[in-house]
Amino acid sequence: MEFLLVVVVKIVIILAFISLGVAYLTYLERKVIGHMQVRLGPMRVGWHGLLQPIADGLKLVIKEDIIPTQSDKLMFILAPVICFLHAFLVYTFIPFDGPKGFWGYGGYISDVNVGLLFIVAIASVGVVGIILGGWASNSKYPLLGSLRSVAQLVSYEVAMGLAIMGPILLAGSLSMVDIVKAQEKMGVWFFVPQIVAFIIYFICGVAETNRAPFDLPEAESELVGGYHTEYSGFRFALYFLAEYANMITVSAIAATVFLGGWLMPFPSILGPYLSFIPGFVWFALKVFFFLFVYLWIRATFPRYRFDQLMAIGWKILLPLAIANLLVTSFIILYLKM
Amino acid sequence: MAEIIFWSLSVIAVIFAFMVILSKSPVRSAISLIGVLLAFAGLYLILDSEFIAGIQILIYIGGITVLYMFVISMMRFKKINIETQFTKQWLVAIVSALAFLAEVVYFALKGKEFFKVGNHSKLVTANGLGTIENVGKVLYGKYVLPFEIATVLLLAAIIGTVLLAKREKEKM
Amino acid sequence: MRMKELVSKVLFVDLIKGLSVTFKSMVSHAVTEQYPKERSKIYERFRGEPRMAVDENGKTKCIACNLCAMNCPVGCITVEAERDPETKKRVLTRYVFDMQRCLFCGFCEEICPVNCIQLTTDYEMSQYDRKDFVLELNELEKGMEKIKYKK
Amino acid sequence: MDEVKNINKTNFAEEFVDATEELVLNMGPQHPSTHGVLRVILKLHHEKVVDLDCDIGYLHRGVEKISETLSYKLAAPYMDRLDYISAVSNNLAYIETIEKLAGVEVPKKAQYIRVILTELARISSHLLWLATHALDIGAMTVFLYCFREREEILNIFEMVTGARLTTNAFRIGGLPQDVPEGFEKAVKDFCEILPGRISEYEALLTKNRIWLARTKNVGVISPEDAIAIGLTGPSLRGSGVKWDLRKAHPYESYNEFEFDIPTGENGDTYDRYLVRLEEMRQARRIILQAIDGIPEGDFTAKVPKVLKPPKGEVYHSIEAPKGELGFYVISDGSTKPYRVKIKGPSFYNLQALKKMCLGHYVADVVAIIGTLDIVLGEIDR
Repeated sequence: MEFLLVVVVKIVIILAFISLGVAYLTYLERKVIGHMQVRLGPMRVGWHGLLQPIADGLKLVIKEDIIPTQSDKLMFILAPVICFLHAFLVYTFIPFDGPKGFWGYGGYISDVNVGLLFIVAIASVGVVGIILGGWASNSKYPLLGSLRSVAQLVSYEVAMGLAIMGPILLAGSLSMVDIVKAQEKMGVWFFVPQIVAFIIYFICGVAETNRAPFDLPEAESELVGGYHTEYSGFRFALYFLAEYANMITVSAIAATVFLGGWLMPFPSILGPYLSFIPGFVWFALKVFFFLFVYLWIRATFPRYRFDQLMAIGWKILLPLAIANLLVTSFIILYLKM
Repeated sequence: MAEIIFWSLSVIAVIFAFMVILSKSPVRSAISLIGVLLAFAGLYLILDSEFIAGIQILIYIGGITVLYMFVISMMRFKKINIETQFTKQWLVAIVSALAFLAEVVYFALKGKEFFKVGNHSKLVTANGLGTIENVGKVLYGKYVLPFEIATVLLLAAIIGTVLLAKREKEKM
Repeated sequence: MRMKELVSKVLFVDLIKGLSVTFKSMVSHAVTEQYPKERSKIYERFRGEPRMAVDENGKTKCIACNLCAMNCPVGCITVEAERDPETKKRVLTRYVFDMQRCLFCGFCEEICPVNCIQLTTDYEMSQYDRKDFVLELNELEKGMEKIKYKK
Repeated sequence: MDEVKNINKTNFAEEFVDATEELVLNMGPQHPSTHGVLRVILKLHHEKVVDLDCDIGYLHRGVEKISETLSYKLAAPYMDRLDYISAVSNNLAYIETIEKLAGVEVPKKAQYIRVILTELARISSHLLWLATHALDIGAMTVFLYCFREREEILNIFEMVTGARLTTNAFRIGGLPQDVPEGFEKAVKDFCEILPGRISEYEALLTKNRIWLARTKNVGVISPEDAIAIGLTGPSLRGSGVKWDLRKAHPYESYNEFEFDIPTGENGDTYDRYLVRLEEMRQARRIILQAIDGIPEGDFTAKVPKVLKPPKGEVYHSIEAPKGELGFYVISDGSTKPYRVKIKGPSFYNLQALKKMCLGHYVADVVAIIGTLDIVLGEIDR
């Protein structure tokens, strides 16, 4: 019984934290990109616009909910929900802290022996929501957007999956917790021996979450809004939140698999001074770093064209990922022999 | 507990399966198919086969069904509606469906004698049949030849598809 | 040369150059003016809200010569006048300025022989109602009623 | 919609091909990157453009007809609103045409100030072009950087002419008034910061692999085609044709300044981008020469209050930021023109859209509309 209670409390805490994180990620994005563009970003609601995400959320909720008459209504309603659900479901498997974290209760909801596989699998279902939304709108721009997004997500998933294989081989496990433990044991985070996989993973992650410079499915200068052109109000908010939740997911996976999750950097040097900081703070810092790079990239780069995007995915990233996998496995085999 | 989950998942799977063949719009069929596949993934989880469940979701839903939907929405299929649901082959379809049903019922009743399920279920509880290690060992140990043959088959299919797609492009 | 290009491509030199520009901008000072709180400098010649000048007695300077109405490309000025029977001078009876049509070209200001109509540096001219844009002489002398931003 | 009826007649395979063949997509008139109310009807095969048609006229105001009902002087503010991004250039073209018609000689000082203002307008127009073009391709930061610099130019316009956008800067015979104090300093300050800022854009775009991928070999047009279609301005020079009215038919003492005409090689979007960037630098060069050499004298010539040009007709064109902007005015000897015809560069440049777009992707259509630098106010007039 106590086990169940602990899990429920953890779910509530993590859900609340992630929801808040997603809301304030939009704030962070507007502030960071604003300052990069020599603007200020939101300043009016609250001190330096700190209440802006809440105001935005309220605005979206009370806005008129429009369902196009020519749409497939059930699917139109279902699509953002699918997207949203899968974006948040993933956090079941992400370790925010070690087994001793969260004051002894374990810093994760569940540790499955194929956790990473589940994360990738669940995240891949989210695309169903996107294509469904594009199709159900029965409009041309959303259709083009959803077609783009499917082609993009399916092709980048392959390279992404192969890129994560490298660290998995090093760790010898698909469990997120074991991967971090392996990094602890090895003494060096996996982004050092797996630098190629790390870069591939990050590029694919940007593409997977439809962020610039791979934000073709929702490229506003070409497809107006892509798959969510016809969505408004709360349903749009669901898509919006799902996108940002996905960003956090991808960053969390990167932080766990490549940057040692909840581990402290340079434990031999910093260990005596900073050991009072709980693991999830380090984890949050690492996630924050990735999110910042996301925003930084968005503020800087132009957008790729669709065919170029596919070419990069299939002709550069995929062969590189396979080569990386082969080299890694040969080295492991050699070391074992 | 496991029984309740098993039966509810089975019922869900059957209901969704009916929706796959009965719904008017192909996209709804595809969505129902996702429901079926998710229920299957749940069934695999009861059998302690997490790896198979994950792969089920990743490949079948994240890959194949999404590609179905890709094709469907590209063809703007919506215009073909229920009229085409019953084609001239209905007689053949019913006969083959009945035959298949009879087969399923027969094996469900007599299956134990053929397959000796008892031995396998022991293996499941002992080693975890669905874990990656076991799957890998079986796939690359005992069944390496069929596995390799299957890969060659898939390769042939890929090359064939590329050829077909290329020819169409030249025609344009 | 070819090798150098390849190396710089693999090391993302071109992308890092761009990233450094945005990062530098992030830590530099923003150029935003927070409008209702801060106001940008308006130059003297700015052509904004129209005003009619008055003399020291508080009477209008307008001599009803009609030059401004004739020099308006859109015809947004209407001047009505009648002759005073005693002094035989034209006296202004009504002056209407339709701000909805105004181009703010400044021809009226330029042509006015007594510097009566002027385009001031006031630029906040929004109204809720279209009829509030049609200004009569007294409104032109005082300046139009402003909708204040409240917060 | 014929496909719907034909389903029963044709077999499945044919229907499959039919449905995937073409998709008619309406881009605009309300679309974020058609630069105004341009409507482009695209026929797509997947995402490739098979056919394209432009639908214009959503912003038609009848400027040419209105000018016939107004006296020569009063039509000038309307010309601000043609190419509202570089209002000063339009003003110059119209005023010069009238001056040519009426035979007015403009004092040197006014000419120099006119040159400074029009070159500033050229920079501002190119900045806005770069901003929106980069935004169309997805580089959103360049947009705001360019607006930061454009703000400085608009401040100078406000200081000199009294308005930021619809400047109504010039009068027949010269300027409405002398330049204010601090003008020289403001212009020089701006010229000081400009090169650094341009190199900032270059760091963000010129060598960027994504920018190169998106602009190289996109929207290629050969010099022959460009001349045949009637492209002018940077769009023409991007194809390698060295044609600039400031050199070919100098007006406003442009022959007294030293500057180069940049040209491209391949005639693609990237070359036009480089040409416009270089034009900004050259415009700065002209401004610096002009601001140092402003002669003493009157700012306006003596012009009769009621202008009655002699009977006759005149065509005069200048090198506006977007290309050759020409005015054709017929006078019947009265105070109002008999006919005013405007040759706007955007209208001619838009004609190249189809030729450039066919066979490219939807995303390229956006980039090509951007690279042509059209303004709908000038196309629809």
